[in-house]
Amino acid sequence: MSGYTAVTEADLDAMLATIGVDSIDELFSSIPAGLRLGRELDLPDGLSESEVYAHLRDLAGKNVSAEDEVCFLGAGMYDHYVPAMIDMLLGRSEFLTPYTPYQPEVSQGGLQVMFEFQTAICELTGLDVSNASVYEGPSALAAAGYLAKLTNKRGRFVISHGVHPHAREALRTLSAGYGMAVDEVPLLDGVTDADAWAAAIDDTVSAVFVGQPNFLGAIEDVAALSAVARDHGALVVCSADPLSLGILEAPGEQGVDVCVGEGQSLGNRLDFGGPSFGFFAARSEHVRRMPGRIAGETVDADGRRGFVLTLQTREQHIRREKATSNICTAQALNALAGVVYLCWLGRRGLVELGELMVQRTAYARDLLGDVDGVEPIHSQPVVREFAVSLDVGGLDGVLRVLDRCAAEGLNPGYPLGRTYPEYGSGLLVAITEQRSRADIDRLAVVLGRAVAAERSERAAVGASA
Amino acid sequence: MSGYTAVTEADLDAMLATIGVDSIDELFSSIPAGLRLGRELDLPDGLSESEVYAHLRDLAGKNVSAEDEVCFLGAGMYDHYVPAMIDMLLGRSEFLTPYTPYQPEVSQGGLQVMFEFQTAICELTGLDVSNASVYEGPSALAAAGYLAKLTNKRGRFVISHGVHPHAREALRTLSAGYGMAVDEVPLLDGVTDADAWAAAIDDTVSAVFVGQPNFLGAIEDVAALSAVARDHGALVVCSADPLSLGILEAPGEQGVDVCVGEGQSLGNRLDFGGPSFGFFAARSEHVRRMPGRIAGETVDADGRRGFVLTLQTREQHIRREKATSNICTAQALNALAGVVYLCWLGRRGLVELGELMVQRTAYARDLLGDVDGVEPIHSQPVVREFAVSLDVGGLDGVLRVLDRCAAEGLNPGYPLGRTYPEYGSGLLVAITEQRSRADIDRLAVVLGRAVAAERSERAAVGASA
Amino acid sequence: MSVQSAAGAYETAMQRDRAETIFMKGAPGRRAFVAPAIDVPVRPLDDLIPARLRRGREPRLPEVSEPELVRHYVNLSRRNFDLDSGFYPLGSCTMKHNPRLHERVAGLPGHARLHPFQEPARAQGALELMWNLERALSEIAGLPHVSLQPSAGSHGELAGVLLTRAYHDARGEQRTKVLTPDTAHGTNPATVTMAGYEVVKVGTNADGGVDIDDLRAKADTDVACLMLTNPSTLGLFDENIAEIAKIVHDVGATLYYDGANLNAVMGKSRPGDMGFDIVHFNLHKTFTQPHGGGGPGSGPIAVSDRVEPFLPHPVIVRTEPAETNGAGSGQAVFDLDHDRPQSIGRLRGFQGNYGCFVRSYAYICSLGAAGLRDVSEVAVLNANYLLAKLGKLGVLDLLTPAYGRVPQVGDGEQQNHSHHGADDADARRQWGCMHEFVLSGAPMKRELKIRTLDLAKRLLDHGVHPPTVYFPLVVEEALLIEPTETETRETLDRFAESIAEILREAREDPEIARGAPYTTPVRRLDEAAAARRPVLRESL
Amino acid sequence: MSVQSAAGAYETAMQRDRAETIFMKGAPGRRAFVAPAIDVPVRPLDDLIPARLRRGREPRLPEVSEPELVRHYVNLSRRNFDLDSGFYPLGSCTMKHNPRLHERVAGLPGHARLHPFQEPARAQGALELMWNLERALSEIAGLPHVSLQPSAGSHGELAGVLLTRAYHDARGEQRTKVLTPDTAHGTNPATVTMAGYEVVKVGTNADGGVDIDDLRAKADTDVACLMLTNPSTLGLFDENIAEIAKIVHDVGATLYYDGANLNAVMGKSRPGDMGFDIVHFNLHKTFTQPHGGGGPGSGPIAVSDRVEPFLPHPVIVRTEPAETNGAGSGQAVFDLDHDRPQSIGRLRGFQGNYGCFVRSYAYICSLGAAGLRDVSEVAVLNANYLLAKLGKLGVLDLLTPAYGRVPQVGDGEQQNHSHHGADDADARRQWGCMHEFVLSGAPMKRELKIRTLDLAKRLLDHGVHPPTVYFPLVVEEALLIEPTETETRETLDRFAESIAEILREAREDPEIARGAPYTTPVRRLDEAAAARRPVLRESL
Ligand SMILES: Cc1ncc(COP(=O)(O)O)c(C=O)c1O
Ligand SMILES: Cc1ncc(COP(=O)(O)O)c(C=O)c1O
Repeated sequence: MSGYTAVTEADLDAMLATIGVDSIDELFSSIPAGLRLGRELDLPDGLSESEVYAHLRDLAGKNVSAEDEVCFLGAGMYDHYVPAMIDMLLGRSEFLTPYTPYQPEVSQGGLQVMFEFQTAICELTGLDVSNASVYEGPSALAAAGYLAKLTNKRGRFVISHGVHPHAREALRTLSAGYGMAVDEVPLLDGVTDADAWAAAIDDTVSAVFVGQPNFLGAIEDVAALSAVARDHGALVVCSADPLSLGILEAPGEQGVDVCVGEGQSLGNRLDFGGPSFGFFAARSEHVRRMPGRIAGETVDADGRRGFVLTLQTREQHIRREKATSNICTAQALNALAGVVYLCWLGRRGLVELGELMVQRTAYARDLLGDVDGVEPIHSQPVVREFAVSLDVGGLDGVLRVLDRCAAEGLNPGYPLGRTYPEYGSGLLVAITEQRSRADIDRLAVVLGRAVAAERSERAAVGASA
Repeated sequence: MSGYTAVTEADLDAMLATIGVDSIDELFSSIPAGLRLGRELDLPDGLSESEVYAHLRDLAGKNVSAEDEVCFLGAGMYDHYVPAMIDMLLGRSEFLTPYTPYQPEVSQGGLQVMFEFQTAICELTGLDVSNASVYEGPSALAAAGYLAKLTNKRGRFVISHGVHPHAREALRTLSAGYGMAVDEVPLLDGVTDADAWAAAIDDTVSAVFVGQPNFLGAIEDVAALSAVARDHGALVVCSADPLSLGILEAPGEQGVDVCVGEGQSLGNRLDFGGPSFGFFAARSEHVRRMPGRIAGETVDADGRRGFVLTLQTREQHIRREKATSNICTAQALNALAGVVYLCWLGRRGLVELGELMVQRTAYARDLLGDVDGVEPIHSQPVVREFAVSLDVGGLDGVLRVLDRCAAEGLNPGYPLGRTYPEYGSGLLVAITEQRSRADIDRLAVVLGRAVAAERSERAAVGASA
Repeated sequence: MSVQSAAGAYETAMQRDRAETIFMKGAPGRRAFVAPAIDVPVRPLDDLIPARLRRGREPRLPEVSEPELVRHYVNLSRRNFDLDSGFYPLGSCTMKHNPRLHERVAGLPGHARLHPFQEPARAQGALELMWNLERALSEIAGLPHVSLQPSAGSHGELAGVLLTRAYHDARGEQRTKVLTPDTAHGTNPATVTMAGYEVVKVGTNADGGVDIDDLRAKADTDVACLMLTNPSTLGLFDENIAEIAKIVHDVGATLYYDGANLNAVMGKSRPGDMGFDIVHFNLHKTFTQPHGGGGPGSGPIAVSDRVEPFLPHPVIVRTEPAETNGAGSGQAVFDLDHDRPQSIGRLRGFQGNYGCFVRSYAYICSLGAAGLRDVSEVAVLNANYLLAKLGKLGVLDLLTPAYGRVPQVGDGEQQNHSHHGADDADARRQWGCMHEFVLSGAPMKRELKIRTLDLAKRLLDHGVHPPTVYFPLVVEEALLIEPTETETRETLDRFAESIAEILREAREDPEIARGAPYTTPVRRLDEAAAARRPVLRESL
Repeated sequence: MSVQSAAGAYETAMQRDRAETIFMKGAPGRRAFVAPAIDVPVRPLDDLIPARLRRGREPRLPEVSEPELVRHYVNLSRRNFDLDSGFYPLGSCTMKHNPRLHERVAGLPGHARLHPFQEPARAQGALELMWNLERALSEIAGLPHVSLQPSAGSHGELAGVLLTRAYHDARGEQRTKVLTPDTAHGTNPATVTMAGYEVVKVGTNADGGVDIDDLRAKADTDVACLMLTNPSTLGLFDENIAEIAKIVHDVGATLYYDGANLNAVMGKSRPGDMGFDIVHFNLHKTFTQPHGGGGPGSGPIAVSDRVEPFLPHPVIVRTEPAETNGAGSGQAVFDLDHDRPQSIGRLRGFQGNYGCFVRSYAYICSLGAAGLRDVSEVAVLNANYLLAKLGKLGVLDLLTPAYGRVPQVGDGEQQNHSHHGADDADARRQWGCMHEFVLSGAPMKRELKIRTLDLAKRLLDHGVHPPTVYFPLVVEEALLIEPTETETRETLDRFAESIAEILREAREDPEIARGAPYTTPVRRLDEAAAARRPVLRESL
């Protein structure tokens, strides 16, 4: 018996007697004999806590994490510092172990957190209403598509090629069911091609999607892009990096209807991709078509202020097949980390952190620009991430460069060729407050050395060929 | 301003006005000008949280911990697994951040923990009363000496050479003030020499001290040693390894008056030596001379069961120069870990863990016995630790062997020569539930290789000389 | 004095502290965060980002010191009821103990700070862990292939129905309908709609199982899939499952297993063996990922061979030591395969909720095969014991079990009963269930004039979390009770006695229950008012 | 209805849960711990350890499952008041915010799992950290040498007095007495006795400082040491400290600084510069090691050159890069020096409470020089503000400040006051203090018939922890209030208003305070009964 169950021999006898059966097997008598697994599952034996810890520590040891190397990887998730206070709060049983607040009288903690989260997201995005979280970034964008479809029943989405590749793909996958056409608009010098954008949008378009900053780190002219779409009655969906919004204009001020995004950079760990949270904010006219939980304010029997889950007629457990989404369990704990992180930064900290990233990123961009065999991919303004091209003949060369850098304990960034064939030699470099000037200087040296080595090797091969 | 203080410019002005001064400096006017530090402290500038984290992580990286190598070090502190649940409980603000329970009505959590701790320690030691913790093991033994001195006013202590060297020294240091003579009784085949023991004890002896198991891992015949002392009216103090008490007879059953010990192995981390806790249990006749906090049961105004600090007339804050000890802040949080750990093990687990250690230790002892150049130092029964001698010509040789093993990621044990010149080539090897048979097999191989290498090198040098 | 008037007259400390959001605290200029010094040459912002792209008005985030922030949220946390404090028999949610070991291992930097775009060669531990978890889930489900990508159960459902669509498309079939029983969880029909299918409800028979005739009537070649959970949301195992599978398969549809109730049958019976094509797991239920106040969760899916080609990508692939060309010293090598031409694509970013995988994998390692079987056996034992205990306390006349009557001696099946150990007639059980059971509060409402909601609210004053209420919809005034395997007999006894006590109290004075709760941080909340005039954010 | 009767009639949820120890829970055979399998050949225990040495009756430890264990202690924790939940102005204890960063870094395996007997060559990070901390403490104290070994303040005191003894012994002097002011903390006299000296009390003058004449009278060559804290336990800085030092040094005695109040003067004034020979620090106070419900603490000492030879061993030594013979790539090398012939020896095992060093070192790194000065400035500002606020609320007539009257205009010192900014006479401050202040409840007791104890207990109902009460002993019905620098002005205001409110309430009905507290998990406890018939363990 594991330490998680408590039935002793004495308990078992007493309980079976109370039930009125002779054995536990009898309790499973409703399972037809033919469907009973006549054997033990083919799994290893159980282990003690210290053994399980050792096993999972060994597995962790086979990964190279941002704790082990100087990491300039971003591309949707960023190695920001998670304040220790957040671990403490998320570790509190009171936040960690309850479920969705179906009984508001004993869930005021979680409900108020949701209310505070919604407030912070509204402030960040400049929009009227926010829900209490969805799964993560890319599926949040797809959820915005579904809201648009419910809103205007149109059959076509237009999405910028600058939107995160995973989000573009999630939109295709999840809208396939309700039969949406999805057209992509290419980039020009790193940002959405305005002419192609205008050309792609007509009155059949249900919604348009843009990333801010886009996948190449470039800042899009969201206001201009929105204007075109609004002229055709299409909803404007912006997928934004929340930590850039201390610096960049609020989407709500730029004609955006729905702003979604990946919340990981707000106090959540990298966790190899999840769990994190997605945020989903919109203009008030869309509130009754929003997906997910929403906390609202009310009063109790004695007139005390309190919070409850509200507008539930949108949701699956009430509206079933007519629900505006099927989401049930979302990301409450990760959203808690998000709102605590935003409060930890505070009004000024958010801006200061943004400026720190802008300055260091500019420094890094210039520095790498001077490295042999490293060329900028675009000239657009950026906040925290930028794209360069390495003169190493494509993705394989870039991957070998990554291996060389890894050997020196440094990860220079994301190989763009994995998702952007047109930038086969591309490298996407991200900066956070954890990457000091010294780290950036080292990046220039190590990357420069790796590129040089790769080029001379290819030259050698070329010569010998 | 750090994030820990909250005085804004506006706050400052309002507060100074309320106080009725113009500046903060004015508040320090009572410090004579000549004594004011006219400069900033000569310390580095403050850092952000992520920078401090990085700095302390780098320092941690310069240590080789039991997480980094297979560690057979013991000698007073042991690498037992600390269940994750303990971190969670110790991390709860409610346990972590209050101080000594001076206001029992809002400290029932901490007080009940003390009461439960006292109960568990009494069960473990077989004695009547326990306090709620003292600093740690060696000073606990010295505190027992002070209790003896208060009890019988005699002027001499007799201590077995098998007691932990730090405890023997702490006793000398801390009894020097009240002018105690401290005589040591040597070991014979790893345990206290019974004849020398008998010879050393007479009616001038205030207390005798024995370690169980002793520093060489050997099990002492505590009952026999106590008998001699009791015949001369001396108090018997036993310093015991709490995790061995699931296997070994309870000191309370062996004529011991006071049982003290180092509590680290009960759910506390190694922490390079502290904080941990010392436990202190005694026969009831000594209760009013015990040091430290003691929780007692009582009732509240409505008759509810409750707990308070009691018998405080022993303590410094009431009795001042007449107190039985000067201890104030002790080790409440570490004692909490201790009692939770004992409950986690439970009645059967304590015994099972003890048996696991006994079996693996016996296996390791035999295995090392067969290794060339490794000889047992004694033949006494042991629980979890044993002493061998390496044929490498003394402490320096042993230290070089340790270096060789370290290069292979293994730490074979404690070099006895550091504190027992007579065992200059000695090595003390400890086993915990975290050292599997595979680890022990590796120990035999790695240590064997290192000893062989050291011997051949010395042979070479010898030859060339 | 009645509890109620006392409650009115006397506020608890928490009730006295009125709700104040963090936005109402602090003061301009306060901060918890100290920014690292800007260590690079500072350039004018205008040179880097044109003003027109920059923010006009900064977000009005709170301005608080770290101590203020910590106190706010620590105190807020105390306004939650949680599983580490008391019994939480929320039906269909499997609120089992959350071992802290899982938080520790998930927090190891090698897992927690691993970037999702780290090259597979430098994320071998993570991929090996995911592979091992996939294999374990496959064995538990009795289906060969697993994708860990879905973010939660309903996300898994959506994946499952989209897989079904892809499967039919590939065979050139256009199907339009998906069947769901009227006992189904709301996410099932909601998912069907999002996947572009029409929902067709199937009825429930007298035993609480699928109405076979109704199913036969509705199962035609327009049907793409039947979504089922077994045991059902009534906590009953559908004995006709084999026949149901046959009917569904005969019309070429897929059979989907909603795995929310898997905690009843681990190591006892496998969905794959029952004939299901697609299964979703709720790692946050069966495999004890903490519920976090409403997530995170994780909803891996297991599928049969015919569905495998359409799985979301990437897929984890393992290259055996033999095959590895010098890649790793005799070690198997793991990689992510994106080259999946028939894949439905991605449901989300990256590889799924890895942090949840670590926890659930640790759980499986701790329990092993025997431990997992134990889990289901004790889960079912605890549920049946609680049901029987309620019977012994005479509660079941007012709270009647929905379905689940056990055939008595004579009606075959139970002959062995005659050889019953402590063979007293009245010890013979009347009602049975799997890991959870449903009671109807209809008689209570009739006779005591209190609703299931009132009972639930009064339970709050007894220091336990109420069961799921008003679900499943087919049962009037429903209470869905799932104790889980990690509760002690004493806890189940206390809960049963609380229910009995509340009914006794209500017989004397129903107002007490109707006015409940009294001792909670706030008293009964007006949900209607909240929906009427929605206030969804703090006004600044 | 009065609060009291309501309280009687209505129990809070926590009050309803009567105290049950873990020994009263569980059942035989239950367990949280699963032992690793015995993976070696098992031999009969009798062959390994003779039966007569083995345990007869196993300890009756609890038998509980992990969920039971977690619930027990999580629920128990809620019966504590703590610093993360509210204001904790416990005088002399410096209950400042405990940053969680410190728990994180102390928990890094490189620190937390480092064995104390690890060879110094493989513990360089730990030794470097300790060295850096020693240097920082030395700079803060203004004394050149530091030992981190003592486990807490009183352990540091004992070290200090034993060092004094060693110092005098080395000079062949036999001294018998140690002077302590009557305001001293109890640990001071208790320490003196344990160190084998006789305690001689020195009186307090009208300003709350040391009575110089009394000191002169008692300072003779039998005196080994004067133990002092400055600011004193009255929260006042002794302006005569230089003269006091001279008197003490003139008779060849040492001057010991009890560092419990160091939070008042960091970066403002240094004990070494005041003439102290030995200083102890309370890392758990000034340097924010969490108090843990009564420890762990850490009590490093700083000493002057003449005391250095006697310091406890081991001592950390640093070898500069230059000197290192290839030991480490240009890095300084750290080691433990045990070869200290004049050392008093060891006070305890190993190198002291390293885990506390990590936290306090992190704190010093976070704050830096300016931040530490800030700490003391704000600590003193907050204390003076609270005192002034209480004055404005008219509280100080019933709770009179002990000593600490500020000389008014004219009596020199304060001329600058005439240039006061907002120059309204009544804004001129009457009372002053350093980081804490003492009020006497004597007038309150006389006029309102409630004691300081009653006020303290009633404060519990206001959700704050009471100040230290009945200490220092020289003040009748004393309240020692230390707000610390990490509290906000709002919190100080609320606290002042609570005091005023309680006094107002008591004027109407003193019974309310005398019956307090009402809302705590238990109500006022009978400490006398506990001492009369001590029950010190659960009976099994
Ligand atoms: C029967 C059933 N199906 C599906 C779900 C949906 O799972 P999730 O909440 O993980 O999306 C739930 C959980 O609420 C459930 O109880
Ligand atoms: C003035 C004073 N001196 C000494 C001490 C003793 O310090 P510790 O409790 O760390 O032993 C304290 C703390 O209680 C104190 O307030």
